[in-house]
Amino acid sequence: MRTNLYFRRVAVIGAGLTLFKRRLLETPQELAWEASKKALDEAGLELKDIDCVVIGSAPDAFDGVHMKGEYLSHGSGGIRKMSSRVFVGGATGVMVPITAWYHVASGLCEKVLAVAEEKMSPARPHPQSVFRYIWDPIIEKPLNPNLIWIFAMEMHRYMHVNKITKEEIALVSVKNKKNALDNPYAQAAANITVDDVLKSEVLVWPVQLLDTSPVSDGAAAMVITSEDVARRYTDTPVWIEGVGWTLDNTEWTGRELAYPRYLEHAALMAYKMAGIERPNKEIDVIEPYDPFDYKELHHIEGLKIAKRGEATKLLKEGVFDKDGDIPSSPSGGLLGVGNPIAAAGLMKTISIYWQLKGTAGRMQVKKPVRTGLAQAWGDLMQASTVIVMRN
Amino acid sequence: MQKVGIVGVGWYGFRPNTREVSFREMMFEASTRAYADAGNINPRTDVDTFISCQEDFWEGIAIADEFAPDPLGGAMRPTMTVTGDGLQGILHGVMHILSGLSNVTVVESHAKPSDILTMKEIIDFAYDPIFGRIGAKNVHYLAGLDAVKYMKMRNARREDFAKVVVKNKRNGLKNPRASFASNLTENDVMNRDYVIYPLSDLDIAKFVDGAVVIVLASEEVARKFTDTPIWIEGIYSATDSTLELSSLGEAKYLKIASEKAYEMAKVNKKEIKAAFVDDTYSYKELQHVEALGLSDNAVADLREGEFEEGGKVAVNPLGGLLAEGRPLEVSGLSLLLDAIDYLKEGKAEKAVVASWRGVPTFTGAVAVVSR
Amino acid sequence: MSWDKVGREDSLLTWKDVMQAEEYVYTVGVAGEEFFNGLKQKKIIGSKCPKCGKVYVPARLYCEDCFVKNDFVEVNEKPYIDSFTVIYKDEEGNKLEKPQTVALIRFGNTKGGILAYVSEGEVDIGRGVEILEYKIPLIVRVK
Amino acid sequence: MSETPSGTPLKEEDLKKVNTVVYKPKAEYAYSAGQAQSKFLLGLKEKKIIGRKCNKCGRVYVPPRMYCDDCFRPTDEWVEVKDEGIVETVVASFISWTRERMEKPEIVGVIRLFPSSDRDWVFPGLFHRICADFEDVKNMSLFGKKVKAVWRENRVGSIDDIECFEVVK
Repeated sequence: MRTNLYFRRVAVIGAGLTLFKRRLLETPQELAWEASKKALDEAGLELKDIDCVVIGSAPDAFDGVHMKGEYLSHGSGGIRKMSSRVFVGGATGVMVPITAWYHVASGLCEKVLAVAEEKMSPARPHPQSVFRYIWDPIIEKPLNPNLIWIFAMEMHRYMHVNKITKEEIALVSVKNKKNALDNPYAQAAANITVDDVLKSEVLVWPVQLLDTSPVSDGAAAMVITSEDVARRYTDTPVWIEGVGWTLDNTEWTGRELAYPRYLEHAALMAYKMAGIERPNKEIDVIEPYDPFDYKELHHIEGLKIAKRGEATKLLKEGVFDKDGDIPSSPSGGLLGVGNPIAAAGLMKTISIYWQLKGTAGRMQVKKPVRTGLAQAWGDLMQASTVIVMRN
Repeated sequence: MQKVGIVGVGWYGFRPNTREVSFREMMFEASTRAYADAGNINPRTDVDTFISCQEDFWEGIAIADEFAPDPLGGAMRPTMTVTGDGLQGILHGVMHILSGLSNVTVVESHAKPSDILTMKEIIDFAYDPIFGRIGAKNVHYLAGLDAVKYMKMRNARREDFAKVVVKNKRNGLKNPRASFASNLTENDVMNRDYVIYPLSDLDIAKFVDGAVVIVLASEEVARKFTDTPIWIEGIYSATDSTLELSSLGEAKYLKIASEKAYEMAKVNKKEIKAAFVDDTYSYKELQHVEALGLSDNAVADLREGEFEEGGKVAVNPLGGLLAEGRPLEVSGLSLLLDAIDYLKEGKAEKAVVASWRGVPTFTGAVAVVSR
Repeated sequence: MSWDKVGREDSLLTWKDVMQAEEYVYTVGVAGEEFFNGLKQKKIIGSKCPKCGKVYVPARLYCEDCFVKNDFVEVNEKPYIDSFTVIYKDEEGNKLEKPQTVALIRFGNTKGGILAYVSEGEVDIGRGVEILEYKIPLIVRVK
Repeated sequence: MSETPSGTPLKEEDLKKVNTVVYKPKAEYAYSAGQAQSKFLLGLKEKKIIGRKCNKCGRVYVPPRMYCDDCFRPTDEWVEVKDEGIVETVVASFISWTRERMEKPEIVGVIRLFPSSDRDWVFPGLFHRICADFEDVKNMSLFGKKVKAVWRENRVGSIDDIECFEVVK
């Protein structure tokens, strides 16, 4: 692995999002186009300037189209170009900009449109039923598992090992849904209290309704280019300086769920590339993956931003608030903005891009920011992708 | 483009049924052989990144990439999945290496169509949900539309397609991976009923189980593994448009991808003496050879035997998919294996490998490989 | 595992199951609304790119080259067969009682086209057709 | 950050007012269990939990595997593990896999099977149902409890041949 000095410099110069909603009229192609068009407009480019397209989308069983990358290519501007889709479960959203990074850094591409889309609403009886098929088909699926079982098992183990209470964990949901009030794309922004969380519908104890992010339709896109293109089109490029991803083995039943070791490996890969030794000191703003409130804390520890079991301590000290030392999920995160799986990870990357560019509007954090991090998570308690950016 | 070396190759299966292994065990078989071929490397320490090529609905598992790392030795390492043909996985692997992210990258793809009980409905599920799923009695109808347009544009006849079938199935007889090789005559093919005009069942490659693992290494590192690496000089992929907006009758995706791949490899098309191109349907071989610019009139060259060994360019001299079967997303790597064997037998200096993702896609990848 | 395999039929199992949601309800999208509402009145609705002038059939929300929003237009260009095929057997090789003729119908010099079943008439590339039923796929008759 | 977010939200009842296409997918499979999982399923039929051991690192895989993903070598021998273990984590589900409410919660969790010890970072674990009531999940008293499998009378060679894991008094 070469350190940062040897890599061609790669920058983000545009980003776009659609609304995140429980149900959208647009087809997946139209959603991909809406987000891609906005990203091109912000970058000041036209489609004919783009030479490669990278697409990210999670299970085909949601949108209801097999080989979904081929179907989405049209809406992502991929026609008559190199266009491919990457897929690492929920971690896909951050894998997309990482893939776009190596498309440019390898020299094969110069101006890449990176698009992530998910439409969960077509599946009946309920999108959650599609998650029955993510398990081992022979050993686990016959138990008719619901997706939330695995999160609840991880959350309960995390609470047990680190002696953390549901009241402390609920603070994350309160923080993120409040941050989302400043986000025009948000689906589940709300002013709630810890009490509201503890009174909400019990889904799979210890997970209750307000501990979770909603099912959503939505798309996100970024324009990622080489250094000389970036300098020609903007005087505030945001550089991709660290990328890292790791998949643990499939045997989630055979390991300590309280600590995401695979995320630690992914983070160290990205930190090594970006030249970061003390993440909790050198990173100004973070967007850790938060499909569930406890997961933000679980990931903050895996990212080495907090010691094991101590994320809640810093949370209660306000370190992760919008005006804290290390603002976490200033966008409102999946809990507040929504969770269209692949697009969710890219939305969080875009949030960091806008923070570093200084154009996050009402979501802009107080402190000056120079280094930001976005992280996504996925598969069977097993995958993490990390991207580090600087302005 | 800076060269990237293929330093290890492993495969398992290429049989209509591989009941004795689960798909994970089949992946482990192929990767064990690839790592031995690369000079007994240990994936846990010697490999930087791992790429798997698979699709959920071929596997019958949602988020099927979960199962990629373990059988490759990629657990707790950077493993990712590209949902595309194995050759697109090689393209991503080349980018990992040229970007400086890795020195050694492993690319894998596997297929178990024998596990799939409703293949027709799953292929139908890939068509546009609003305008493409017309409930046709045979889901390969798009190949029929493409073939008829090709026949008109290049005035090809059914006999020409029969020649391709006979050539490839015969060439496959000497290939250990060719379960469908056979000694047929043109009449045998011409006497078959049409399945979809103008194609008979012999004109369509059957599905086959199989797994292939390829070990890639950067130019400086490649020689540490083997002193006879096969070099990837240029590689690119391209996608046309939707069913009704793509060009029928010609393979524009391969035209675009090959021009870029030749430019990267700085190779003149005339130098290429061996081509391993997708022949999922017999007519596709002719259409693809023209799109690759290896023949201005594929029908005429075919009739004059120019695509046999010793002709202008040997096309699928080891049988292609018609002889080896179509292992879903492994198809591109199956053709790459043939190219590597052919180069290692010293039968050519350079070869072109061209894959297509099959109906209903308009996506293909092209690689220029050399000894 | 390479060295440890059994081949005995009864010690190698398979496990039957499915991977399917019960049903999918797809919305046809913004352009689809215009197209399908037009289809109900036996009209073919396309969309025109304000920048390059290309007309897409069926209507698409955006131009695939210019990537700008299209304007919806009614298409009155003549429908013709761009390509066709005849299905004689299904995937398992069973012969159909009545062969099924599928065609891609394009409209004058517009871009794209619509899949159709040909109910009668001698098909060939370029032949004009008459639309008998306005639905997806179209049902057409060769003129 | 551009101003007017795009996208046309729909409520459930709006679906009746727009054109939709309804499609019934068909995706059926006969998954090949292969060497390891066939052995595991046949074992369950005989009220046995079969694992497989890697002699190099000593790890026991349950369900069994023909390869050790850590050492990257073939695993060596079948090992029958006890149908007893320690509760690693446990939850109570009030919704079915299709999200319908369930009055009586389904209690499921991960059981760390013996031979492993509680200091092992990696261990043979089984995801299964646990026979207990919601109170014991809520007060977390189930964590660390010893449990033993309750086998069904007629077994067919499936993970479902175990009804649940019951707390051993």
